[in-house]
Amino acid sequence: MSTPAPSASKGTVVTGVIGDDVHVIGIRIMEYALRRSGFAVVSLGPLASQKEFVEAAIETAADALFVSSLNGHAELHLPGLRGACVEAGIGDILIYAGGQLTIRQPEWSGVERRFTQGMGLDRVYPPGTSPDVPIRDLAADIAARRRRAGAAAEASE
Amino acid sequence: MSTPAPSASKGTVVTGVIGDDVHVIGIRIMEYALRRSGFAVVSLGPLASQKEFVEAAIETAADALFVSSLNGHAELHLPGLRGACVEAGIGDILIYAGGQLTIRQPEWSGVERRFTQGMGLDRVYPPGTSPDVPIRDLAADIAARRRRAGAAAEASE
Amino acid sequence: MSAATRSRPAAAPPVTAGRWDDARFEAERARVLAGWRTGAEVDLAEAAALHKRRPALANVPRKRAWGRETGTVLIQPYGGVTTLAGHTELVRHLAEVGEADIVPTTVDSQTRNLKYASAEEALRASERQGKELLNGFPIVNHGVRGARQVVEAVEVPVELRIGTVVPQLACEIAFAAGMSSVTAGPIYYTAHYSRDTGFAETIANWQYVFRLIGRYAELGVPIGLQIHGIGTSTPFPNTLLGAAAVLETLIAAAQGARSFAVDARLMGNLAQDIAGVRAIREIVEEYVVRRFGYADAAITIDRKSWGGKYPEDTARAFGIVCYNAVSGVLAGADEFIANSVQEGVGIPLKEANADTLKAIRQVVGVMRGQRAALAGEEVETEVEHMKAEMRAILDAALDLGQGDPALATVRGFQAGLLDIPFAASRHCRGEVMVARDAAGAVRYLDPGRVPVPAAVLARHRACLERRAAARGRPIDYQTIVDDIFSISRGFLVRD
Amino acid sequence: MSAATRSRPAAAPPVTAGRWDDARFEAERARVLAGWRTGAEVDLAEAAALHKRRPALANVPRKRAWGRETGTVLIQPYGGVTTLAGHTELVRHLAEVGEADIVPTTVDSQTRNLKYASAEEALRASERQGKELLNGFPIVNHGVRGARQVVEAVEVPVELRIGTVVPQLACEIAFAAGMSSVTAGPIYYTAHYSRDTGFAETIANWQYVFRLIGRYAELGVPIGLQIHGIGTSTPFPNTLLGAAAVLETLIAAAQGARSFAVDARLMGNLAQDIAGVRAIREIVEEYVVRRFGYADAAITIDRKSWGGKYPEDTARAFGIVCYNAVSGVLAGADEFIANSVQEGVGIPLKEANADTLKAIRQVVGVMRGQRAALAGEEVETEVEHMKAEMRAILDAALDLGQGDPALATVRGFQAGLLDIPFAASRHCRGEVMVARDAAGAVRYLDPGRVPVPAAVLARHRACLERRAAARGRPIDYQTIVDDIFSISRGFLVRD
Ligand code: B12
Ligand code: B12
Repeated sequence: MSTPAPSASKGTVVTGVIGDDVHVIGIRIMEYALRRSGFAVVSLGPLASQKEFVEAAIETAADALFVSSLNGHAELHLPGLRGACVEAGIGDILIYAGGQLTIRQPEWSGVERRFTQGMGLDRVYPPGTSPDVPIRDLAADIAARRRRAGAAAEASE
Repeated sequence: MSTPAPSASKGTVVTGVIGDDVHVIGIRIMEYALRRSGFAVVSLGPLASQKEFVEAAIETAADALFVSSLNGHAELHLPGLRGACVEAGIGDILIYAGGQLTIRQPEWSGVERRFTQGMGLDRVYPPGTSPDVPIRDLAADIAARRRRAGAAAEASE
Repeated sequence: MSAATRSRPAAAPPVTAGRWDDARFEAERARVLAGWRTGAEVDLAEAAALHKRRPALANVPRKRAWGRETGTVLIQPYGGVTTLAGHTELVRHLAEVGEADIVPTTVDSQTRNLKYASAEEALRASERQGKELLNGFPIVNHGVRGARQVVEAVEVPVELRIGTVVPQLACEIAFAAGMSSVTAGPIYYTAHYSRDTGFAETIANWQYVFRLIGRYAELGVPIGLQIHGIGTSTPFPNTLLGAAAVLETLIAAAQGARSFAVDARLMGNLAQDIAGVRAIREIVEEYVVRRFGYADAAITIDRKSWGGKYPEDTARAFGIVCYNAVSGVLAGADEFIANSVQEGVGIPLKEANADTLKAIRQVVGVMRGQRAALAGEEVETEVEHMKAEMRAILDAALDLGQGDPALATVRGFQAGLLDIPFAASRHCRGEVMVARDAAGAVRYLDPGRVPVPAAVLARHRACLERRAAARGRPIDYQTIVDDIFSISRGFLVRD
Repeated sequence: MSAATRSRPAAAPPVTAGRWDDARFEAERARVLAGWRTGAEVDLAEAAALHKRRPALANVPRKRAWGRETGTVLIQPYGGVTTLAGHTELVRHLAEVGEADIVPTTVDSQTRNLKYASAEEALRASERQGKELLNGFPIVNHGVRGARQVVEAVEVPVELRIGTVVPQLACEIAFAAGMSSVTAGPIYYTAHYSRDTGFAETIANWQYVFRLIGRYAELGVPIGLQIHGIGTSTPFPNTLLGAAAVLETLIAAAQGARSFAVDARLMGNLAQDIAGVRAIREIVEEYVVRRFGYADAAITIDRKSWGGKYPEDTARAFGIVCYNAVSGVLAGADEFIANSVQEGVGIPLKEANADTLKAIRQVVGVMRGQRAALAGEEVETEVEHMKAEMRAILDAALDLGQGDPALATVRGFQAGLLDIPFAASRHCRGEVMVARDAAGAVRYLDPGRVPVPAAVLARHRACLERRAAARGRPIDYQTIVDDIFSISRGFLVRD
């Protein structure tokens, strides 16, 4: 596991390929792009369990989980991840998923709904997503949260 | 126009590619196969009109017309051929057609009906027909007609 | 009509490649444009202005020159349907989804045979029934105004595709509408698109078109030609194509045409097909540019896919299409003229046609820069033999024609110096017989009267004997038939 | 358990390629077969009898030998779905419509990770919902009885396809069901199908399978291996694959396996890809047959298509598939392992999978007998350099391993003599960096610790410098990323 960058970073992301999946190329490219954009990356690599994601997130006070899945088994391995985060006390961590989330390619809007509304992920991306798109989204989401947290802090002062 | 073979032949066939069509390769192969099977062939070649078919048939007392069409215009050039034969007094001549009789390839049974029942042809063949099939059919059709003619002649004796 | 004219029937002008004088062209032009009501829509000056308003790369000759300069391989499909709406939609789809570099307008065969009235009937019936009843786009019936809508529907240039011995009016309409190239010319179309018309007559009819192109050139508008030579749709030596292509190019150049995309056809043996592109390029340049001095002629070579029978199975057709693409890139072809993967089925759906272009584009893309990667002795020998053979044919024919390419054509075919199997025309002797050797390369079984050099012929014979020996059966007519069907059945030779 | 055993924990056996003794195999076997209830269905003697009742060419090694003898190029697709009905239907379609020479049974990734209980759940859910929910065929859950129905559904032989570090039970079931080959082996599957498992452990797990194959051999039943070497799914030098393939083959041969179909992967540059097939064949024969003396080893080379990202567009994928076929035939590959034209979409529909085979068959058919047609200096140089490089890697690794291929593997990876980019395993150093040169050939940007001979490396560097100079930008990490996507975008390099 690579060490997280200094906290001067734009945020910390735990990356990995979930479940029984070894497709690691896409997430490696994603990691490279994240680092280049100033994020700290905690890389779990392939075959990562929900437990590993949650533990790494706690340990590094991560802002987000980047969960990759290509082999068609995302629907076997993603359900329960939000719940595990909630149980571990990091229920509001950002969870993004990408790769090829289904067997074959059914209509994307249905897939998206299943993974966001259905499983409580924040954002999911279709195959062929270029790294800049999720990175832009992440920066925005983190900024929004920090603003909200700041506002909440101010309000409570 | 090649000269018809001696009457010892199994029958005489007028061949040609009808209308505005120049696809001559298929009918050349057909002609070669007909000759090898003992038929006399009267070859009109490409761009042959209905009139040429009828005149050649009369001139050579042909048993059959082999009309080829590939370029998709068979439905423009075949209607009326049976009528022209009837008018010329050779109304019972066998008329076969082959090649690619339609634009694209709609369901064959419908095409077949349109050309046989609809236009009065005796037999039509789908693309990719090997020469032996129509040659077998032709031998049988001619034999049947000769038997019928023989029976008619006997009956009238 | 004066008694004098009546008594001396206008003698056919002598066969010569000489440039038409203006009087002849204008007289002929009046007759041509009167051939159908839409002829009246043609206005040369206005048309030239239109061409000039279009972007530079919406012109075929400029697009081809650009491709050659930048090393970009161009891709052009076939395609034409009856109605204006259908055809416009088709070219737009081919350009936008298929990313075609040049879009086609293939003309139906009623139009090719001047049957404008029946084409009109079929066109109206198509519009009524919402069906495409003709096998191409009846451009004369659609007229300049209709054809312009096609041209304006796309950003890429449009090439008219018309196999005919009477091309005049269709070309007038096409060029006036902004189309900037046409498939040609007199030799190919006499051999394969007519039965009785003689070479001399077709040459004159096409000279009209070439002179019209000359006129456009004088007005600053380049119009291109795709030169077919005498390709045929059964296995045949590309040398025959190349020799005839030189003659067609010379005949066209004499009237003022300058942009030539010359065919080289896939026969299936990779080494031979690579050699074919190279040898044809070198011979056309040798004769047209150097021997006949057309220093400003722009010459590109396009790789036509297999032109004979295709499998009905689309997946297998993808195999042929992509194999062709590989061979074309390795040979350094400048352009692909792409039969669709539905070639064996019928007039292709636009989707299948665009898919074909995408597959070719993928191959061309992956192979970019790999042109020179492979060669070898076999290719070199083949190139040398092909060039020697084309020179022998051309020199003999030009000799007979006293150096005039038009006369050389007419006399060359009469004498059988130029010949091809399975032609539609009775003016081709059809004495040449061709079969594949054991590796599928095309060889003379019988050269007829074609003056194939002894060394070349000896090699061809030896190759065929090896095939005969290997399978223990002589090469006969049945072999020729088998070789016609072989590609559509999934192989080149299977003994 | 005795106190003695408890106090001295069973030391991991030393890493060696030495043949397992029967005791070790039997002890291990009891454990393996107890892994899931269907293990009880396995009966070696009965299975051997079953194999012998099948027609000769329904056996993979015999089919491969037949292909090589008759010069018939074999074609095998990928494919596996969850349910028995679905998978049986799939292999039947691939055999009958696609005319596959060998049909696959690709196993799902739950099974590959020994998650039989979850596989069972997904299998039952699939049956209930009439959907295929797993990414392959859960062969252990279907058991010998189920898998036999697959084998008996077709006349052609079946190969088990399973990327895993724990192959034992799946192979037991497959072979007992009549399947006669499996994809292997320890190096590829450690690098790409696991994260933590070490090479030593995977070697032991696969030695079990190789010994099982040895057992079948002793009973007169040949079972084949498809050897992956260390191919990877991004651009990489096939030399790394070849060196690792030699080690995998030697490790397998030591346990009694004798039929090896070794991969060579398409990277995209035709000359280099042709050289790759030739060089790998020569090196495998050199080491396995001559240096290590397995004179009765049967070695064929299969051309795997591009293994990285594919376009989603099926038409473009046809371009890749057919281009691969051309390169394989030119290189003299014995077999194609064919990614479908829906590779970029998802688990392929059986129709698209069969269409892929038809396109390849068409190319192979048309190219039959043309193998030797093209070569050239570029290919020859590449072959020589590749062989020199593989020898350097192998000799250094075998040196470290004291001549034992298993030990050479473990120590070779530790030392980075063997390495690969983008592996899943943390036991690969991943120091090697690779980019394409201007013609798309794969070159070392950084060889890491791989002992690439100086002359080879110098040529690689020069090639990359030419690309950098041509585009006026250095080759960097972004280039590596671009080169991973390039084929799926329609080209090899576009600077
Ligand atoms: C390479 C590959 C492999 C390699 C993987 C090597 C490795 N170590 O990574 C190997 C050979 C090992 C492999 C194995 C298998 N594979 Co595979 N493989 C592929 C292949 C060809 C390319 C994947 C790839 O590398 N893409 C390139 C990268 C750069 O793109 P990417 O992963 O999409 O990532 C980008 C974006 O998606 C995004 N992204 C990715 N993850 C995330 C996560 C987040 C949070 C975000 C925001 C973005 C993001 O960013 C990346 C950069 O732009 C695909 C087919 C295809 N797509 O062409 C099949 C494919 C993914 N494999 C598949 C399967 C089924 C398997 C196997 C089960 C075997 C089999 N049945 O064929 C095994 C599974 C083994 C296992 N235990 O998982 C299927 C999946 C089926 C489905 N989903 O419908 C595919 C689609 C092939 C197919 N058509 O059947 N495979
Ligand atoms: C070669 C060819 C040409 C050559 C013809 C050369 C020549 N002189 O013969 C050329 C290049 C000149 C040509 C031109 C055109 N063609 Co064309 N051509 C073909 C092609 C590729 C092969 C035809 C062929 O030679 N087949 C081989 C022979 C041996 O097979 P066959 O003809 O089917 O004959 C066998 C049987 O059918 C049977 N048979 C044939 N006739 C008869 C008759 C009888 C009575 C019987 C019993 C049996 C029988 O016996 C033969 C031996 O087994 C086909 C596509 C394909 N099928 O692959 C297109 C095709 C026929 N052409 C077509 C078209 C449209 C044209 C053009 C209009 C141009 C255009 N738009 O592309 C022009 C038409 C010109 C004109 N005036 O007719 C279309 C027809 C569309 C349709 N029907 O839907 C096709 C299908 C291509 C396509 N997919 O668009 N063409």
